[in-house]
Amino acid sequence: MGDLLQFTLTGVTIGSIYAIVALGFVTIYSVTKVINLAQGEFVMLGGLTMYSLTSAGVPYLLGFVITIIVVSILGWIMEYLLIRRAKGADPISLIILTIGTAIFIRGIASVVWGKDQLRVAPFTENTPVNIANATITPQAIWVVVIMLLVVFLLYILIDKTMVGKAFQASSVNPLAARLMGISPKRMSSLSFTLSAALGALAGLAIAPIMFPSYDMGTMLGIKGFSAAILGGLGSAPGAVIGGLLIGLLESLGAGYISSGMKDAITFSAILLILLIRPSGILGEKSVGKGGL
Amino acid sequence: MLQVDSITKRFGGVVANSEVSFTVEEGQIVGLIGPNGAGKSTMFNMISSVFPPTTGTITFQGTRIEKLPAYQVAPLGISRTFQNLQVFKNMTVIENVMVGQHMQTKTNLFGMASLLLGITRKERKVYDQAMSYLAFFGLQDIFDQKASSLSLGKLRLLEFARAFATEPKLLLLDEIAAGLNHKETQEMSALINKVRDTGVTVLVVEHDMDLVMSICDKLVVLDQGVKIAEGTPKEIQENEAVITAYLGADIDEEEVEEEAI
Amino acid sequence: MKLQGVQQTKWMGVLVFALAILVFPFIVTQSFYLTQATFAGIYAIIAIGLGLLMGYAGQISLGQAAFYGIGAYTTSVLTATMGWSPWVSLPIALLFPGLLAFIMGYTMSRLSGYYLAMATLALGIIVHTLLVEWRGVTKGASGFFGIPQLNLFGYTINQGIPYYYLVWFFVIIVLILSLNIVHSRVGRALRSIHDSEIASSSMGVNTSKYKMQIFILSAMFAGLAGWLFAHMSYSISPAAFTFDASILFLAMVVLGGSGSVWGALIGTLLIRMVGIVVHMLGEKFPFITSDFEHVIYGLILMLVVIFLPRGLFPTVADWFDALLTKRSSKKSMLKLAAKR
Amino acid sequence: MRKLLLPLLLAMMTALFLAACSESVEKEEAGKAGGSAGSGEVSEYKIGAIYSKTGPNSPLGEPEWNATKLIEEKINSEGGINGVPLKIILADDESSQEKATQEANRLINDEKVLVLLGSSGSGESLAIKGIALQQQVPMISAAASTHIVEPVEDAKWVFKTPQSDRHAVERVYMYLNEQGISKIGTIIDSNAFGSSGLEQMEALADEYKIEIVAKESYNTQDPDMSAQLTKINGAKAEAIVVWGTNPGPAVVAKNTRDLGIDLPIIGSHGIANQNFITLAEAAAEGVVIPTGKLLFPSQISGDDVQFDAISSFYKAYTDKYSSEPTNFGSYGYDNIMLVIDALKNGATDREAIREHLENNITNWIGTTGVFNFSDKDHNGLTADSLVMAVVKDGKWMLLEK
Amino acid sequence: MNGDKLMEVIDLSVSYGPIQALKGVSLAINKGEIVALLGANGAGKTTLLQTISGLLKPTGGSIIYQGVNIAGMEAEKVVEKHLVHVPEHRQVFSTMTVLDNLYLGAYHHRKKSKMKNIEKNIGKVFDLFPILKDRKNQLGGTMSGGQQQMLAIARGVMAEPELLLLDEPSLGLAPLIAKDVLELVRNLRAEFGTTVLLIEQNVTASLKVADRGYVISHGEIVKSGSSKELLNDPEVKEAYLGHTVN
Repeated sequence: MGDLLQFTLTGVTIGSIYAIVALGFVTIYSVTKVINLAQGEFVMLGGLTMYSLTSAGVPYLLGFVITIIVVSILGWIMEYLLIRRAKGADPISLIILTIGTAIFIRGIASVVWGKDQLRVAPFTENTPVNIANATITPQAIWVVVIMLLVVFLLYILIDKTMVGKAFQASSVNPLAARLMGISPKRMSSLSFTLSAALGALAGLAIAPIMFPSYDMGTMLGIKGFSAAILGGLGSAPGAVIGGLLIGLLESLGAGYISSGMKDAITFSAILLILLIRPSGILGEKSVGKGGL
Repeated sequence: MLQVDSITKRFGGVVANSEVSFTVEEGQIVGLIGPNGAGKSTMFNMISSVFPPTTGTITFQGTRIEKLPAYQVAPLGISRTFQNLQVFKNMTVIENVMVGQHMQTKTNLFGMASLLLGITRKERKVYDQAMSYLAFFGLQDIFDQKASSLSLGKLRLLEFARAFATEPKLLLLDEIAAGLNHKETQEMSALINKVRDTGVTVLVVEHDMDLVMSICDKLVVLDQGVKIAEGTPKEIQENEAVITAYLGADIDEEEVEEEAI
Repeated sequence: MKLQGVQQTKWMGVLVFALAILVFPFIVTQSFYLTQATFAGIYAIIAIGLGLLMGYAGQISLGQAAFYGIGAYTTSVLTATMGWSPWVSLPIALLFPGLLAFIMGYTMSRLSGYYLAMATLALGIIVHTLLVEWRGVTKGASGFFGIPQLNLFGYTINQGIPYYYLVWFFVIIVLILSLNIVHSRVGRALRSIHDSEIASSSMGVNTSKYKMQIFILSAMFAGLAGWLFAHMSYSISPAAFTFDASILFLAMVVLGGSGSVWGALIGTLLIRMVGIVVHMLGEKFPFITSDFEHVIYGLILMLVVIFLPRGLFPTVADWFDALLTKRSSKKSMLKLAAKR
Repeated sequence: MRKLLLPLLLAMMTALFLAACSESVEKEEAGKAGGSAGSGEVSEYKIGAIYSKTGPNSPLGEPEWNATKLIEEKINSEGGINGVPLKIILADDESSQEKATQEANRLINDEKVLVLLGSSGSGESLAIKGIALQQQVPMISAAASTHIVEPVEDAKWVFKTPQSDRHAVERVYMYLNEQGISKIGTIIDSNAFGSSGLEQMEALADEYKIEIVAKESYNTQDPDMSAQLTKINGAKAEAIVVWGTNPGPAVVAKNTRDLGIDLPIIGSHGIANQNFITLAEAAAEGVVIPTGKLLFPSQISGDDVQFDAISSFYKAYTDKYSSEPTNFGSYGYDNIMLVIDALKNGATDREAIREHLENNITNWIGTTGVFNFSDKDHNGLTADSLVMAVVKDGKWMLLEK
Repeated sequence: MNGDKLMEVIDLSVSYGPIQALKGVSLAINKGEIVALLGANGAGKTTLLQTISGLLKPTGGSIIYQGVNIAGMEAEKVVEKHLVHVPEHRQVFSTMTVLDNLYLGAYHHRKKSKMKNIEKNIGKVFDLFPILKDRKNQLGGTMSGGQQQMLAIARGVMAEPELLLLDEPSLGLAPLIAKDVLELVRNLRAEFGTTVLLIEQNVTASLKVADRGYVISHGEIVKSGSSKELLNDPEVKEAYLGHTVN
């Protein structure tokens, strides 16, 4: 029983990381219909930028803020220099474009930060907490808290502010959105910036848990993408469910079946779910043309 | 030949077609007309199996076709053109027509792969046949041009030729004259008649009333998803409901209570 | 027989290419470049298959390395563990990837777009995990070793010139097969799917059947490449069949142009050359490490998608066409007139 | 029209290739002039070394690369071997089997080297092994896997200097026996290093009366291993053996302590470096590993037979480079020193060098250990060449018996 | 015809690829007028509206609105000038609520006017379309065609238009509601002084509402005049129903 709780806690922690990354995918996808496979690279940049700042003696909180700003700007640049110029390309090309960007960013990062894993201090004192025979570290709690916070803030932003409505609008019906004075281009920029900020936040949260290095983005990108797909592209609650599900599948799979096979188990489960629900758990059902 | 029986189609909360029925007899040219938003294209897409109706049946020569995928409807002898031009633009004119002849030969992928000697006699036959189709539509001079380089008029002809190359029994023409000038439209009318004379039944959706009125044997008029009239062109032009649909009645005088949608 | 206005295999091109392949070892005698060229050939086989899949069936595969790996491991196990002749294991090394593709394609037929990409990605990861974990058969992550070499009429096909010719012999076969497919009735149908799926299905083209067939074929090509790779190497390991490898195959196709068989081939060669150039620069300037290779791959992918969305080969081909048409338009007009 | 285009493109590509090659052609000419592969008058001894200077194995390859360069310079500044200068061609395989294959072919066929050294990783070494056997070139690997030299009938031309993972496992098991621990839980990196460690742990378990009660693994980039560790703890293991290179073992150490599991943690020689301690911080304290002695030259006693070799190499290395040589530096050092031994003794062609290595290397003192090659053993080491180390106050310390 | 010119379209041409949809169209709208644009399907009416609102780029000609040439200006900029286009086929945000749709209508002056002003406008809109108030939390796409049309117009009104381009507002509406919609157009002018350019299928009804009309055919203006003149013109009928069959 204690084991089950431990596996669950671990699964939720890992799942929360995937969920934040997946929310980054969703933020961009729901506005621009682009899948940004460089999302994991934003996470990596978040962790490594924080490392540089803290080792340069920048106060923790300030470093936190600067990291998010720096990575957000990179996200904006990516949209402005690349995505905007490839608008209208088919999905295959867009996937390849973002993969290219990811490889490029990773290459640059390996030159800038080297290839060693680096250590970033946890947010707070990191003495583990004991809950009924299972333990969880404060940093892991932070990860879950940040995930919930991100979900909450995204909810507020999307559902309660004009910008959020504009996000949705330009995704649902770009033509009508333009007639309302919403510039899809600016929304696209904004979504990349926001999503990069989310990535940076994820990077900050997990840097103290897993030692960040230039190549951490690939794995996180793949898992985040999987979570977003599993949840149903474009659905934020879906991304969270997908992320947590993958985290739990991994940790329960490792715990009860085989740790070596955990990826195979997880991805087989994803395939199975897609077989039953070809557009993910909360995938968007096509609403039709909304009239003729 | 074609029997459309109480077809209804909904998209989300919107009803595009409601309980529409009509028939097309062999050898006729039938026109499907109606003001904008009447549900003509939706009906057309259902007949050519782009999507299935919500309820109702479509029968073609005794076969129920409303639930078949498009590639299975084509072999039964139904072919169509597209309003928004779906030519294969990266292919040449003759290649477009040769795709139209797809059903007339049978070789699978692996069989084709193993033909190390290149073109077979079959391919030559298809090619010659395609050439004759092009000649029929007056496109023989531009057979080797890329479709993307053609003018609108030629593109419409090409779509027509491609659909004709499937050797259909029923040909569906979706706004085949849209965007054409007067002279081109007249030529198109002549072509449609010529095609009918080869024994092909034709169903047209058309905005150009001159064209419709001059070639059709029978017209079916839709308005707001409902069939409001059916008859010869002359009958239709004099039909009050049709005039109202197109020009609008004076609603101050005519209190209509029905909730249309 | 020449059918004007119809895309046909340019046998002259294939011939010239085959000749170039034939003489290459006589011009470039260093073993290093020969090995590079041999690997290029193996990858070209995968890239051509992937190019068919992307350019003609309009599908993306983020897990092509899985089929490559299955091909390589199938033959390794059959020959090294079970003692079969490599020539007998060849059909099995093609069959297994094809079968997996069939199952995959069949069960996943409801998926499309990004969801399909996800499925292929998952397949790649699952297969890679199995190669690592199924230690009883695959010998695990440290790799399978002791794979026998190929023998032909009593001669061992060693790495170097013999294996180079063997690999490129298969490349030429794959090339001809692919060109035949592309320039046949089926190829036309596939090209038409790419332009307008709705129109081609209304011409009676069974689009999903053809997509499935191409998927299977591309998996079999990858299996062939795996077979060639395994019998060239003494050992293989799962490290060669990762997500990164799948991405590299994608890069080759995108660079060359996915809508053209030649494009995939040329893309492969270009990507290999980038590697060589970086390597050479690295010898002169020590600060240029293999990391730059990745930076450049990334850069190429970005630039190609933005500036040459159709890939290098079709774009360049069109430039040449335009150039030649301009120059020879008068000539050909005269010719046409003469014909009539 | 395209008919014309194709040959044109091809011609362009061929030209490019030719341009690319011209440089190496010159090199090859020079190599031929040296004629090092033949007998008779020689102007230099050409040795090829393939190490993974970049890529995931770079922590291994970099010190090996540096050590090799160091020795080349030293020998040549001393006037070469019997008056003949040594020329070592270093190649980087970027931790990829494919690159290793290409480089091996280049070094053997284009550069006509006498001996092939490397590579750093087991996978790369196995890939090269095939070529060395085909081309009959002696090869000395710097990688761990026992499969590189076993079975020895299939490894006629292949030797290796690092302790095999078998030795490392034996050493760990010896330590466990000393400590009275018999039930272990293993957690390995699912890469080649980890799985080959597990293979040996399984193979040797009976001999040392060790019971493996849980076998877990992780992927190098996994963020958390709590699930696996919980399982090991639940299986009543008395110690955790983690087989991997950074960062996995650091995460394992941290997770173990965070979970409140106070089982002893035994690592592999893969984390015999300071970075492990930097990453794992406090959780690293008390972690025990088997290692070569080069990890802490200052702690080796003066009467150790290897003392001179280790301390002189350590000094030369740290003088020239600002980093530690680590155990991997010692493999690089021993590899090239073995070749030099052969050359000094008049074995100057491929066959003779192989013969010399197999028959004349007895009680040969290297930095890794004392080697005894024979036609039955192409590794020539015993588990005794390894010592146990423990993390104490943020430093690796020799664990006294 | 004696008010200030609010907008003047001069010699406007537009092409879609090989199709020339507008061939030098010129027309003018005075402040406070309601102008109907008549013509058969495919004549170029919608194209004209889309070009004015910036959705399409003209290949030639100019659009002078309040003294400024807005031809080729981005649609999202045009709406900031209070030139609002309610497009054909409703184009409501189908997966968003009615209320959100309305808020988005006011998007372009989210900063200038306080939310209070927007709330006030929403109140007014609800007065005009009571059904929207009842369904304010329903998703746009789940409503009937007629309700969606009302939502689309209401959303346009939220943008506080000075010139409103209405593309077939009564399309798919029951006649009674269609009548309401057209009456609403008059109310808008009465209340806000909104100028309206209207495309309407129902020729008779729209000419009753409009002051003037233009007839467009094959991308060219073929006739213009006061509503009364056009109502009795046989050519108008012919433009819709084709030449009389003999």
